Amino acid sequence: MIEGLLPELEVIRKDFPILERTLAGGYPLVYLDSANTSQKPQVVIDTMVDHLERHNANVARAMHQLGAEASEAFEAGRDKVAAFIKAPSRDEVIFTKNASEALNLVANTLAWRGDLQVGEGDEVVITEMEHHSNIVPWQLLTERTGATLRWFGLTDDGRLDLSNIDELITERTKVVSLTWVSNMLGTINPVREIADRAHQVGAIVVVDASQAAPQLPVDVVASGADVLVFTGHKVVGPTGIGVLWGRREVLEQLPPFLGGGEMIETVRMERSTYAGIPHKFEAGTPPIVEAVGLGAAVDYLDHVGMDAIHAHEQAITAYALEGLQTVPGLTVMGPLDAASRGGAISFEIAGVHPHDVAQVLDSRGIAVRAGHHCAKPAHARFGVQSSTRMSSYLYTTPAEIDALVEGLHHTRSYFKLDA
Amino acid sequence: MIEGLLPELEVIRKDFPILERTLAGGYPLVYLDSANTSQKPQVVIDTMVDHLERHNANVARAMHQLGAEASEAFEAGRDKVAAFIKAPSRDEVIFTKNASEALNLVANTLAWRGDLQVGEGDEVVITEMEHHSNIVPWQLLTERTGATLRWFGLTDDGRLDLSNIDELITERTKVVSLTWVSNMLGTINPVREIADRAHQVGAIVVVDASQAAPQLPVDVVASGADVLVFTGHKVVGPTGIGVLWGRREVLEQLPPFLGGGEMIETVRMERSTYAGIPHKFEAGTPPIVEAVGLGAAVDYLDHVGMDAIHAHEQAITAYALEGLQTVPGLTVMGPLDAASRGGAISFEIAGVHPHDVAQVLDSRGIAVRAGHHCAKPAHARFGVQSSTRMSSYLYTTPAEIDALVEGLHHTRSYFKLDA
Amino acid sequence: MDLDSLYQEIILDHYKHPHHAGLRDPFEAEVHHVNPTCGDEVTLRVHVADGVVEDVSYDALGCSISQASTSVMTDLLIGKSVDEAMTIHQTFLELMQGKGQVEPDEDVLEDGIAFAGVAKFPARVKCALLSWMAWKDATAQSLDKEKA
Amino acid sequence: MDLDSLYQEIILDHYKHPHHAGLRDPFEAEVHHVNPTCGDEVTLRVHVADGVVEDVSYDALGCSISQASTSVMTDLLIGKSVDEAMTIHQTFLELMQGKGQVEPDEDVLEDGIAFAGVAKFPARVKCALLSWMAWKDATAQSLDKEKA
Ligand SMILES: Cc1ncc(COP(=O)(O)O)c(C=O)c1O
Ligand SMILES: Cc1ncc(COP(=O)(O)O)c(C=O)c1O
Repeated sequence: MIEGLLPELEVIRKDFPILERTLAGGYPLVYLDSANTSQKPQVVIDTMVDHLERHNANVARAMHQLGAEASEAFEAGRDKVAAFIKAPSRDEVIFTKNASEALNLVANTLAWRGDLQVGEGDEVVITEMEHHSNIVPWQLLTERTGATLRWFGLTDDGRLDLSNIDELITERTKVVSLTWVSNMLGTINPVREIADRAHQVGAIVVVDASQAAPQLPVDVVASGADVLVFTGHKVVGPTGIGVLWGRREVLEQLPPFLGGGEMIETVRMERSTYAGIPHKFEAGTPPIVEAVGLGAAVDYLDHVGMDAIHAHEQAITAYALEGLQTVPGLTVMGPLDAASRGGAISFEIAGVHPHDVAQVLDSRGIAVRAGHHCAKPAHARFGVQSSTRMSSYLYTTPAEIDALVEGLHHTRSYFKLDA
Repeated sequence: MIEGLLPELEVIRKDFPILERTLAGGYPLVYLDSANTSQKPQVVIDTMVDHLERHNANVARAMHQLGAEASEAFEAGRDKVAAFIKAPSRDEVIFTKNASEALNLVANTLAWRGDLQVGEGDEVVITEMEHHSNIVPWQLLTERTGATLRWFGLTDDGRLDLSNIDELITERTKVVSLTWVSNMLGTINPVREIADRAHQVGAIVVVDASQAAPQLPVDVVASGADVLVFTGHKVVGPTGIGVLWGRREVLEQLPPFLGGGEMIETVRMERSTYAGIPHKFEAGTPPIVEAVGLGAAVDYLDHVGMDAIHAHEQAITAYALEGLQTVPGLTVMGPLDAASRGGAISFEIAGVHPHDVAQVLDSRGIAVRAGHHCAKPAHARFGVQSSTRMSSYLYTTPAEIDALVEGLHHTRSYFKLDA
Repeated sequence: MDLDSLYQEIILDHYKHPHHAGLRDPFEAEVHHVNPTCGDEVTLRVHVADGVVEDVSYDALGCSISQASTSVMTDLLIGKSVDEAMTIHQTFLELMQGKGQVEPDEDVLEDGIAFAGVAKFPARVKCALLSWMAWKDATAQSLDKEKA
Repeated sequence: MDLDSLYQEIILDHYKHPHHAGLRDPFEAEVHHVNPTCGDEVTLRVHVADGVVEDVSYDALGCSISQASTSVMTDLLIGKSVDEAMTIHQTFLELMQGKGQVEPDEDVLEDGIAFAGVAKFPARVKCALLSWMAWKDATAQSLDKEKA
């Protein structure tokens, strides 16, 4: 018996209808692609269905009974998310369409007139292990404003290289944006330590918690972030919704992003004034049924317990790291001790391209991801163009890891690597 | 028997589970707020559930069987939408989070370096009957770039005042953006005529089809638009998804909007290059289950037939305009002949505030909207601050209109207007 | 939906015949508040002297609930000390946010108790609070000014 | 999932021992294509003279399917007239986009018929087409240059 596993794993698996699927050749689904998107428990699906079948209406603006029910359900989603990340105020929780929009919201609005405007001579600091969604928005911002983009490099074992932090984070730094947990290397970064350093120079700190929120208990204040984002579909919620949490002060200093709908206070043809947060950043009809589903999702995770989920992920990750070591020619990228990493493990197998690895695994019902995982620079750093990634979640069993490892041995023999 | 009604209206109503709802006091739901958001047929809900329970995975990037199924279902949504609006190419169909984001995408990117960049001395022309979502983005663009915002006024009967078109649309005009059907006045605008004029001066034409797409057969090319947007939740689809169609040439000229995820061709820390359309404008995980639901929604509408739906709307609207005239002190805003308008009817009742009208109607299960309907300038034009709006759709029956009219008579007596 | 619990006679009376309507001099602060959802607006002035609410004058556009609430508020606050007025404000706020579970105190709220029913209609609570929020804002501004 | 229909021996042979690999002079056009989804890349040069594909040279990074496809392509195209090569290109494209329903023509495609199975794996079609698309692009550029 592996320590740390969720005690009622079989009960939890029953909550996820897709895990009953069988695939081509009669293989049961072994879903090891949760860092890409998570599966959805029945309660999330049912809550969304009930909303659509019984309570559907537009929110905020509708004064009728359905409108009141829909608004209440939607805003309850906000309350649940606020509780999930321990936000000091529910108004600091803004719904976007995904994590990428949330990051772009910040980067895009920093280009415009306002207290936090970024311009020539200013610097933005990111890291070499970011997801493209935390690189490209800052490239666009710095290219468009004449500011400079800088970044932390990586050590050989896949951690942030903080040795030159004092050269990187200086009086010129206006923003430091980094991922909490890497979606490729699995590395858990010392977010608080970096945030403290950034605050000393007056920079704002943006934390990409897309991979952290599914796996770790999140406390936005304790994290040191000024802005923290994550995405609904990776926390057993639906697509079409992301979360941007920001300190009130910072959100109030940012100019509006998208204009229209309910983000206004008053509109005249000549000029408009804007609503307070969160509405200021929620132009147009929000993701209503998605917020309802996301509320059910974080409730579900809270019910299982984020500490327990974290322990489960670590136990599975440790078990997987062990199993992967039995495969000849396999190299894991990123830290090798499970305690300092999240549940995504990217690896290479000498002599087989990642696509071919994924293809052979898929023929046995095992779903992993192959490619650059939207982290090309991190791959380039390790001199590879792509990798195979397995990623677990609260429904992952040791038996599934066994199937993966066996599948990898089979892959090697399929491609006659020992011949 | 009223001519033009959908022949199988009772069958259609059975497709919408929420129409079985009873509300406080045992009243059956009379949903006359479809211009705000439409109700969802069972087939849309079931298609989404099936996707979540059996085919959920991330798209594009996933090479496993679930990933292939999810990608196919998602891209089939794009094909269906392309067919629904007769887009010359599926690649010209971009999924956004709602119509508001689609409008902002265009307005926001026009601020940046590119062939279509808007700057000082340039003019953007809108109209006084726009939804806030087609006003505020252009205010932000013109304020931020030093360009000038101009607009068409309205005639007393709620149509565009085209008398000064030659003064408004000039060589300085870079963009003309207007609604096809007004969400407040119901007016159907001569989009093609205005587009032709705009094209003579080399301006691009943006058409807000948020109220048109649910009600009229849309042919993007015939409309004269360079860009046309609408929103999923008003065409019996889910929230969390909107559509931006653009002519390939125009879309290729616009710089990227949101950066990250799959919108890239290649990413290096120093610089990135971008994917072609549609992906260039779809940063991050797209609204997957929403696209699947939207595909089912437009299929449903196509199956009923947009011509038939349009005829139904016109029949119901004519019937409603007639009924409303029996209410003393009631004034309809906008055109009075059903043939030249959509299915949203805003009105005032002398002596009762719109909120109070809506409240009394709600106590009888009748859901209408009261307020400015995100069209403050149009209200200001008619010297009112708010109005009551009824809006019908393919499931609306003449009996529901009767209930509304009776409810309005009751409202007047409740507030003792004849005393 | 008990409509009559929302539209009490007192509310309809104040709506038809609002008290203290119009904008008057002197005043130390003027604010303009809107309910972004529905567009209801109020322009409101306060005249505070020696810690007493000497006058509250207004120009308001809105529904019966928001109009009546403004009228009742002026009845309640004019002539009171700022401290007393703030207490009344707080009591009214609690009534409105009580989801219909709070028993209104007639000694403090007088005609304001008629709004107890409004608290059961979440969409209308904003209407009832519009001018109260404006008054608080204006009063805070006038006190700031005094200090400066 | 019939893996063997995807990974034909011919494909694995070309993967392990690619033909015509490396970048060579002379060339009229060089292009760089990537598959944004997975990051597979190819840099490809064409040398066209008197309407004949004299050389196709390349530097490619990618999976077995994309590597083998590049190798097979060079075998098929080098030495053909540009017109013939375009016809072969079109035939291969139709095979790949045929969802496994198209019967491959061995006379035209030679080793390329081994890719018939790839057409049944939608996610891999892009891999097989990467260098073919690059070749078409490069050839179009070289012809444009010639005209200019
Ligand atoms: C004419 C018009 N334009 C734009 C919109 C905005 O749509 P959404 O709120 O879905 O962004 C609406 C609906 O609210 C509308 O009626
Ligand atoms: C670390 C990280 N950041 C950002 C994202 C982007 O999330 P989304 O695609 O939902 O916008 C992802 C997931 O794809 C991620 O893993």
